[in-house]
This record gives sequence, structure tokens and C-alpha cells, in this order.
Amino acid sequence: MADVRLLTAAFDPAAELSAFTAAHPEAGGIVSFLGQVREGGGAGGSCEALELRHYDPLTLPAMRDLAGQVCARWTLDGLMVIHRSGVMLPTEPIVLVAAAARHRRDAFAAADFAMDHLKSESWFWKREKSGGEWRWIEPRAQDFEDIARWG
Amino acid sequence: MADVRLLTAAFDPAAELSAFTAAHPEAGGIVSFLGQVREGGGAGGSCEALELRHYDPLTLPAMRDLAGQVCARWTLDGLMVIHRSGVMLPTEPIVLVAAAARHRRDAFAAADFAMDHLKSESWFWKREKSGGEWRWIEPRAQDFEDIARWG
Amino acid sequence: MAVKLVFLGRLEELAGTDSASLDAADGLGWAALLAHLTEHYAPELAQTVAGVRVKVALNGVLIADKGGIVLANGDELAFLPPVSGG
Amino acid sequence: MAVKLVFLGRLEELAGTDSASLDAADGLGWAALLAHLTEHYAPELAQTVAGVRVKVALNGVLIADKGGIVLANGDELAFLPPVSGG
Repeated sequence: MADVRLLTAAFDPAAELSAFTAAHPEAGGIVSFLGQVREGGGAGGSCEALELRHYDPLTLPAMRDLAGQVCARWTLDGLMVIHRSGVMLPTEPIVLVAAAARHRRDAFAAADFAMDHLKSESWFWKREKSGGEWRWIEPRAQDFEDIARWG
Repeated sequence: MADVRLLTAAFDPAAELSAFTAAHPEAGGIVSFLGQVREGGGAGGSCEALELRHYDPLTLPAMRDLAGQVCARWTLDGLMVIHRSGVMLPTEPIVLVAAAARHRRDAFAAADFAMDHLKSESWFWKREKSGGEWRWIEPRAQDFEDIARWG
Repeated sequence: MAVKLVFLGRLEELAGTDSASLDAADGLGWAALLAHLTEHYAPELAQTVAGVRVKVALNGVLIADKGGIVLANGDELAFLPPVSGG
Repeated sequence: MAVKLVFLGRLEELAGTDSASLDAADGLGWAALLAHLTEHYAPELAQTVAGVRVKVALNGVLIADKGGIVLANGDELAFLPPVSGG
């Protein structure tokens, strides 16, 4: 039921969301989260580029596992998880999660849970380019707090 | 800061969401909720059309008030609330809420809160057409439970 | 004087119309208004409108105590049953 | 035998490469591997890799007890520092 993709080139979130919505006419509500490279992000507000690295044997299989957990935990009509890898520039989309459900609460909780787990548990490593220099990013304490909410 | 609209004709949620995203390059995350007329919805799974009626002197002003509350309660880069009035057919969008924020939690909570309050407190009255007959819909107990979560 | 009555949601069905004009003497109060509704519409309309679940807006402003309203020429009074939107 | 080492995230910086081939006698264990890293790379690499925060995957499978690994010809061993994705 879940559409899970790991992409190495840019994607169009609006087109993906339209297609997902059209594929689920029976769903009353669709919640989506779009994460994009922030303009003015990074240390000192000068992030020029962001790179996500993944490890082929682990990253997509773990994303599929996560999607399976989400579908088992909430009553959904559909779930879409798209994640970029590679180098991205400001305003480029990084991640798009969408959950379609008959009941609004299920769609919100499913998208929220999927994002918390993608952020803190997925096999991605991030570095940022600032002042022409690449710098690896350490995990954020906030991500661990977010995931702890789900027990 | 908030873009609040009450529309009496169909709108394109993907185009609206693209424009909203493009207008907030500084936001790391955008959460959206799209509510659409369910195919196979209504009593007996036979909803042919849905109509929302509003009352001009109250409906849009109250939507603007709600948007103001949401912007005051969470740290957002932007908020969009679009709601239809009038007759809609299955798969037509009814409501689109989008919240852009630096922090994911703010965007999720703002969109969730806005939807709970739009559903249970906005000045809209709904009727469904089924078997050629229009029938007014009573408020759902679930909507009051949803809104009670926010204290 | 003339007053406009607006019936929202299910009240439109009970009234058989979404709005109506009411001609009456100046200073029409709530009890006289209910009597008018009883006389001209299905009995259920006045009963429902009198109930706690129906709110009223006078010229676009919600009225906390509908029993205390006094209508003047040109007023618009809207009857608002529980919402069921979105 | 030949083994492929894969360095993810910040470990790539410490190793100066994202992957390397290691030639060694069959049955290379964890201690010998750390010794190899100490000899051929910046000292911080072996120290970091030995720490509890770095996990390892052998041929795409996470290993709970990295101290117990024994490498065979053709193996791919990936060093995984804490993730920071999405």
C-alpha cells in the first residue's frame, strides 16, 4: 500500500501530491509534510548546499520497514514517503511524506510519526556547505525528544 | 501573515501549495491538510454531492480570527487557510490548510489545531445529496472531542 | 418596519426558505418573533429556534442573550443551528 | 583476502575516503581491523569507530556485537556513525 522512494535527483512535490491525492478518492483527508533546504539555513544563515548520503544496503529497506509500521499502526488509505539523497540547493525538496485516511486524526498522526522516525532513525548522513566548506552535521537532541513521544 | 480565503468555486490544491511553498523559502517544513469530498462517502456510501453553506457576516471574519490565534500560538513563517462554500462533487477539494515553520513540530501542531477548530467551530453548514435527496448533516461528536484536546 | 430573517442549515428546511422579510410594528421582541414564526411556519421551526442549540446574530454580531433582542427597521436577524462544516 | 570498508558520514572525513579495499589474511577480527585503521588512517578514526556510537553493517546486515566480527574474502563492512538525516 505504501509508495516508498529514495531519489537521487530533484522531484516535484506538488505533482507527487496531486498524483497521490488522485489515487485516493476514497480518503477524506490527506496530511503531508514537505521538508525543503532552507534559504538562509545552516550555521550563520549561510548554507549554500546540503548533501545527504545514504548507504544502499540499509537506507531504502529501513524506509520500507518504517512505512510498514506506520500502515500497521494507523488506518490509512495510502502512504507516500519520498526522500532525497545527494546534493541539494536551497528551496529544493528533501522529503515528502503524505498520509491519506478516512479520519483526519489518523492522517495527522501517521505523517507526524513517519517524520519523527525518518529524522532520527533513517540511514542518512547530512553535511552542509557554508563559505565553500563542507561540514558534517551531528544529530540533534530535538530529534531524539521527538521520537520519544511515541513510546 | 496568514492567507485566509473563502471560495465559492473549485480551486487547485497543488497549485496553491506550490505557491505557498515558494513564498516561504526560509521555512524548513510545511505541513498541509487537504480535505476532499470522499468518493463513496455519505450515508450508505452514495454521496452524490456535498454543499456547504456559510453566512457572509460571520464565516470569513471567524476564519481570520482563527488564523490569528494559530499564528499567535505557534512560531510560523506562514499560514494558509482556504475553505470552499457551495456545491462540491466527489474528489473536489473542500479545505486546504498549510503551515510553514522552521520547526516541524510547530507546523504539525498549527495545521492540526486549525483543522480541529475549522471543523467544529466554523460557520459552515453541510448537506449531502444521496439518492437525489439533500439531507442536512448534524455535527459529529468526534469533532467536539478533537477540539477538546487543545484545552 | 421591515426585518430580514435568515435561516441557516437545517432551519432553512424547516422554514422552507433561506430568508424572509418580516413586517411588524417597531420594537419587536423575542416572544413576539417566536409567535410570528409559530403562526407562519412549521411548528418545529419556532421550537427549534427557541432551543439553546440555536444561536442568533443581529446584523452580523452574535447575541449572547437572544431572549433580550429588540428588532428595529432594517435589521437582519440570522438563526444559526449547530455548525457541521469542513 | 580482500575486504571492502565503507565510511559513512563524518567517518569519511576522518578516513579521507568513502571506501577502501583492505588486503589481509583470512579471518580478520575486530582488534586486528582496529590496528589496521590505526596504522593507515588518522588516529581519531580507529578511536571513533571503536566507540559505542558507531555501528557496523556486515554485507548490509547490522551487527549487534561488532567486537565479534570475523571478516572473510569479499565482505563489505560499513562503519555507521549516528545518523543526522532528513
